[in-house]
Amino acid sequence: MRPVPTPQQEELRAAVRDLCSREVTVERLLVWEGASDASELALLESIAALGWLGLGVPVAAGGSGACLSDVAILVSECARGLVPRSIIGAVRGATALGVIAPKSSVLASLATGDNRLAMAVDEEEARVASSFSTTVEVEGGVPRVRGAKAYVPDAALSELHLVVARDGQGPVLALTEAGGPGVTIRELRTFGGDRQAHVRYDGAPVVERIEGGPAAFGRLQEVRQALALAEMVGGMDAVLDATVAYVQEREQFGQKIALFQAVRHQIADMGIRVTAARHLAWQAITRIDRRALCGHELASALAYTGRAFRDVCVTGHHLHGGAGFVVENRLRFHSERAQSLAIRYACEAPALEEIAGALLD
Amino acid sequence: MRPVPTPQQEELRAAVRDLCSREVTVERLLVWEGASDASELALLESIAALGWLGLGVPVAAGGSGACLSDVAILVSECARGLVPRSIIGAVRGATALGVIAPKSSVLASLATGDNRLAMAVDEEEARVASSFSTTVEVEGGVPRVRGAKAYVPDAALSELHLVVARDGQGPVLALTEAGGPGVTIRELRTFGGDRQAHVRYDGAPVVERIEGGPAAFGRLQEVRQALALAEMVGGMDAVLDATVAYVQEREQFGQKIALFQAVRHQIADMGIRVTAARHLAWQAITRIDRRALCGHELASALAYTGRAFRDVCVTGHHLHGGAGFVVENRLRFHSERAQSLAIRYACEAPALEEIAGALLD
Amino acid sequence: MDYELSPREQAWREEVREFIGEHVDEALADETRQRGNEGRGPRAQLFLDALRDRGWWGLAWPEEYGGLGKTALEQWIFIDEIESAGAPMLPLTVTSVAPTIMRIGSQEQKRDWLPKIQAGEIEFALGYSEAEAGTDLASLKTRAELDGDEWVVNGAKMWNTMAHHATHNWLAVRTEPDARKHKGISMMIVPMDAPGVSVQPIWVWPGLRTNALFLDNVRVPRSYLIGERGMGFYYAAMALNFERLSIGSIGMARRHFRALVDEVRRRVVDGRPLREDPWVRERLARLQIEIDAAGMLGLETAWALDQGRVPAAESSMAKIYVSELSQRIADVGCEILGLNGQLHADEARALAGGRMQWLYRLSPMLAFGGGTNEVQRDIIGFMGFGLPRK
Amino acid sequence: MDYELSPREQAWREEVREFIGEHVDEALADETRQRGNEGRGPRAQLFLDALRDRGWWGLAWPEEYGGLGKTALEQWIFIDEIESAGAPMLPLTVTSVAPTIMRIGSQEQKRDWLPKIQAGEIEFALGYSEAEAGTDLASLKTRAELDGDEWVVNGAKMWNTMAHHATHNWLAVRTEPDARKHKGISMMIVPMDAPGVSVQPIWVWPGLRTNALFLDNVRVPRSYLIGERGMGFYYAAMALNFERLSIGSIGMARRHFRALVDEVRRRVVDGRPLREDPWVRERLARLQIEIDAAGMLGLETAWALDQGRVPAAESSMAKIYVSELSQRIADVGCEILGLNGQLHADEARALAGGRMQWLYRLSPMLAFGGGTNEVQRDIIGFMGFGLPRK
Repeated sequence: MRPVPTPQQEELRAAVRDLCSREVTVERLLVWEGASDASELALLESIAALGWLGLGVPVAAGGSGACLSDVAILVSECARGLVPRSIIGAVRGATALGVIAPKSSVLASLATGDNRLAMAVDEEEARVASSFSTTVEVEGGVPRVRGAKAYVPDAALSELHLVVARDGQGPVLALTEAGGPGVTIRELRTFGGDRQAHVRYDGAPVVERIEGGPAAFGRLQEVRQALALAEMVGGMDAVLDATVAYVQEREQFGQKIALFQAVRHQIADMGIRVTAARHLAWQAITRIDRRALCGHELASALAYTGRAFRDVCVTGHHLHGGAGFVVENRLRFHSERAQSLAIRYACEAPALEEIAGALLD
Repeated sequence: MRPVPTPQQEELRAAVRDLCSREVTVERLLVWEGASDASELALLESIAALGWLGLGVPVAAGGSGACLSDVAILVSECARGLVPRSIIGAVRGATALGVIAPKSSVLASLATGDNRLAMAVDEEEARVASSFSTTVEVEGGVPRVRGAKAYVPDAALSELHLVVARDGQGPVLALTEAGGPGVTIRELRTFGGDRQAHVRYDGAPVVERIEGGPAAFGRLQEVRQALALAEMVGGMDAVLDATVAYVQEREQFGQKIALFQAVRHQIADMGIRVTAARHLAWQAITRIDRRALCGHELASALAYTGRAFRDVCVTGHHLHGGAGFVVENRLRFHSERAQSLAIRYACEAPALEEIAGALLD
Repeated sequence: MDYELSPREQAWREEVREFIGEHVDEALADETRQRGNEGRGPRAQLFLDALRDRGWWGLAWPEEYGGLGKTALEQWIFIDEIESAGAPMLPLTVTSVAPTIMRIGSQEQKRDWLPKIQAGEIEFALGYSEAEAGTDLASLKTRAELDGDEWVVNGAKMWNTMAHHATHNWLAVRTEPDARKHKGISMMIVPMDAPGVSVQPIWVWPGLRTNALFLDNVRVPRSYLIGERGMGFYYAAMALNFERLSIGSIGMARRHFRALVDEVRRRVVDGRPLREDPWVRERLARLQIEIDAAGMLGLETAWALDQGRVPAAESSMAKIYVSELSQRIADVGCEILGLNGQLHADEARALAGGRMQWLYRLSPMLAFGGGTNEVQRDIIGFMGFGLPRK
Repeated sequence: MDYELSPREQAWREEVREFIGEHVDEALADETRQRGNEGRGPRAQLFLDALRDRGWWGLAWPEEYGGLGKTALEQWIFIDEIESAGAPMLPLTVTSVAPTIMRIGSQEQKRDWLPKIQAGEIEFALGYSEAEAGTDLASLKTRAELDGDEWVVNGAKMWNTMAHHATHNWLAVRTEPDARKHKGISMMIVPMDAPGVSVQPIWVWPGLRTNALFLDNVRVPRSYLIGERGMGFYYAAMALNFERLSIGSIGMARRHFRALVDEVRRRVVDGRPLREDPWVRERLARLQIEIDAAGMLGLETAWALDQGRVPAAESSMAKIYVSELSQRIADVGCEILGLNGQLHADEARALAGGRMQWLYRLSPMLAFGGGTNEVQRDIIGFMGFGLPRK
């Protein structure tokens, strides 16, 4: 029992924080909202150079071979510092592939940042894998992907796509080239300004098939969710810190607004939510890391953390008032990510049903 | 649009309030919690003498022929003043029968208080009428009731039972005599100290069968729910008033606790809930009265008011602290009724499902 | 007790609905959403002209000023219907500035300004808040000093939303620096083309523009101070009174909720109608209950106004309820729509018109703007329940 | 980051569970519930004796006093298991009074009192609160004046829960009337059989008895003032520190929730298993999440204690969470059980042992007692986030 980072993790954290304070300025955030630019690529390169893209990639594949919890520390701190989602996505892609396919031939290129991996999971009309309509089938001796994936993060920025498809049995995982034949990418405007796309795979050839079947897919989901928890916790911390600072600085009616009991109590309630969420999240992350998840605890952590992050953002906005509402304030970037992460990784309904199932069925 | 009582209703209200302030003392409440006593009977007789038992009974049957809204005013004020539930139940029984069977031969005796009517609706394993197992069947030329009813309020105090049963088709309503053959009453200890019982009807003869079939049952439910709304609103008002008074009287840390913003804001939130509930409830009551309910509005009023009453009680207890926690404080009687009324009349799940049905199906 | 509209009120509702049926379509609602605070589009202008032709600009004005003198309940019906249809609301110039001038202005001031407002020739931005004086309006620092027959105005205003389209600003300024802070403020009209007035855009999260307004030795005639000197704080409070019905209106929330419900009725996910999902059913039913409750609070505010009371507590209740409920609708809406809920409103595939994410971004403002919900709760305590002030 | 129990902690948990398995049955849990505050029943006495024989009374005591010096996390495990099993908790005499005496008492005082506590010969009621000094403890008025070698105590205490069974009272009294109010209080032991001590029962809503304690010229030896004069307020705060793990423990809530879940798994309503009802599933799942969250806050409190910190903010968080959650469990529980949920626990047919309505009545006390949740939120603001005090 040691619900705080190790000294090494604290070092990593400090390094990320330092990088963010230098590189992630509000001016850049406003630019990155529109499109990737040179400064975003430069930041990606810096992060690659620090070895962070390959942090969770096995040493044999050119990475650092760190555990998932260490990668989660990195991701959490990147989220806190508002590192572009495309870069967090690159870390996520490399880590996920590192976990489910530690011998994949493309891993080395992900660790260096030469390639990026987008994960094409969701479909427009399907929320569970058993409803996916995308398939992998052998045509003319070559396995090919057919189908449409929706809301694929960074699809156009990434050289490789990891597509979750079906082969007549369970879900299978196939790598394709984003620039290869049969891949059509249509970018979407999302309210959070991240870069998602609808992707059609019309017989796109499979570069590499990930072995492991449904278990590999299950593990992929766990890793994605673990890193989403890390992102949420990092963002939540940032919002709480910013709000605590603001209420001690802003004056109305002749006093710091922190002196109003109603304000203090909202901070206290934010604190409770953030604290509980942090521990639930890290407990789940560390147990995913050591493959020791029990029962409903991932569902519980996701549902609680997703809700808490959004609620904390709402309170943060409320206490910031107009000052937090201008587009230049970092707060709203966190609020966008809160909603976006919750929608993708922490939907309440399936989590509740999983927990209910564990309790009652 | 006149979301306040009429002058006549205000007069009735004042008369009830006056009676309660004289007759409903804490000492008596503590006695009545254990069992009916002479003072409770005397209060029943006073109320009967004032014509209030028969307020909603048609003039032709010896009542005052007032509308349901007027009865609701009476009930609401009785609830506010903590008139024993058995007496509110007598009003409810007479009113309900007056509405669904205005020519019933027993009405006159209910209006005078010579008889009381208990309503035997719920069953242990059934929440909806279509699952009721109690039947009315003709045996030896006489219609008889067979089955078990659960949690029947005031079953042992009442001379007559209105039993909701089935006759092979929809629900039917049958009057039986509580003291007649084939009726076994087993009283229950309930946490609210009201007087409920399990009742077995083993071929109890039907004294009178209420015509109107399922429609009459539907109307019965509406009337019961309307009066439950009135009870809830009256109780809620009492809790809010008591709490507002208490926070202006209690001092801690050298000041009235009302001066703490966190306390004030809890009062404000109680006020919002009570105000919204009051209007939702009275809108539903008045529309039930004029048979003009639209869509989901009764479900909405019940769900909101039931939840609000319980929440307001919880906040009331919280702000009263120890002072409201002693058995002699009226607050806890209201809290008991809040839970009891919500469980019987304002369950959330069916209300939500009805509303969802109206929206989506 | 009676919760029914009178035949006259019912007829009025029908009349408003009919008007809306004739003049509002999706294209107008889309234009209104897309323009945000970027001034009126052509469709909105047509709509507002039609409202004026109908005499409805003067809906809430006393009859002596050519108004219809509608009751508060009738105004509430109007606001509810307009908002619920997604049509543009009457400008604050008409609903807030004009009625204030009618009550506090001199005969001359009324003669100077009201006809121009009635003709739609001028439009005001409202300049109350400053960077350091938001909820605490009485602390404002923008000052005006008399120099001969002219006021010289210096200072800066924040959240001066319509400044980049308005012809004039309706400004709260400190004219009595030595008086107690509530007693030192006056209301003043400043033409936007006066030398020394400048506007700087401020973009806020929902994609809306507002402005900072800078006043650098701006000179306006003495007569542009409206009403009495030093009474500005109370005039601002009076203006608030005219907005009580709007700030607690549930119309907009209901419209967005309806769009969400419509989408749920249509949508199929994982091969199953979304409306069969128990979680979706439960969430939507809960929101419906809350919408019903919020509606009653608005109705009570209107009714209290018609009784001649200042429904401070009632309108604060409605404001709190609607603002907090809007946030919940947005949250539930985003989750129900799933990943699609993130799509920008301009994406053709965005379900429910992309409104849920927009409402998610807008709602915080509803809670902290227009007097934070903390202040509203204080007001409820003081005014509604007689709790002591500090 | 690491959330796993160490092998030693895991073994300790197993040991506690094994002990509970041997010594706790439904009859003991029923007796504990039925007796309320009416003193220990025979089964509870046996259980507590067994705990003492095992040396577990000294679980949290320093080793120099014959204690086991268990870590906070180990104590937390113990509390969690005992509560979750519904067994009687160690008396406050053992968990709160004794450790305070160990830290503040003179050698003589320790020699006088600790062996009797260890032997179970004496038991204390805790006399802090007064009618006008609840959350605001420093305002207490009960006073003690030196008269020769004796203190003369006069005043009244409220919520003196164990007074009618205790042999002694552990009393906060004002001994320095001229000092500032926090500095004028001392801790004193008053034998219950001293002339002038009287007890009046107070019954509270959940059916529990507590007492008012009256002190009328009660004389106690000078040496019965424990520790230093005027330090009583701080000693009370110290005692609170020993209770931090208990007040935020989720064990009881979890036990009641488990009883509810078990009942749902068994029950059939309208011909359909209750566990298939989507509303029931949703409610229970939400409660489970909250229980998980509350558990983490308790764990953090224990961990922080073991780091040598006073986890004021952490334990306040846990206290708020558990108290508010208990109310929700009770509400959901009552509604799920339906009309049966109203049955008194003594009715054989009462589902889940009639616990839901009992918890409904008990929970308000959890929120206002032990320092109201308002004060806890203030503490979180000050201690957890460095917000300014008034």
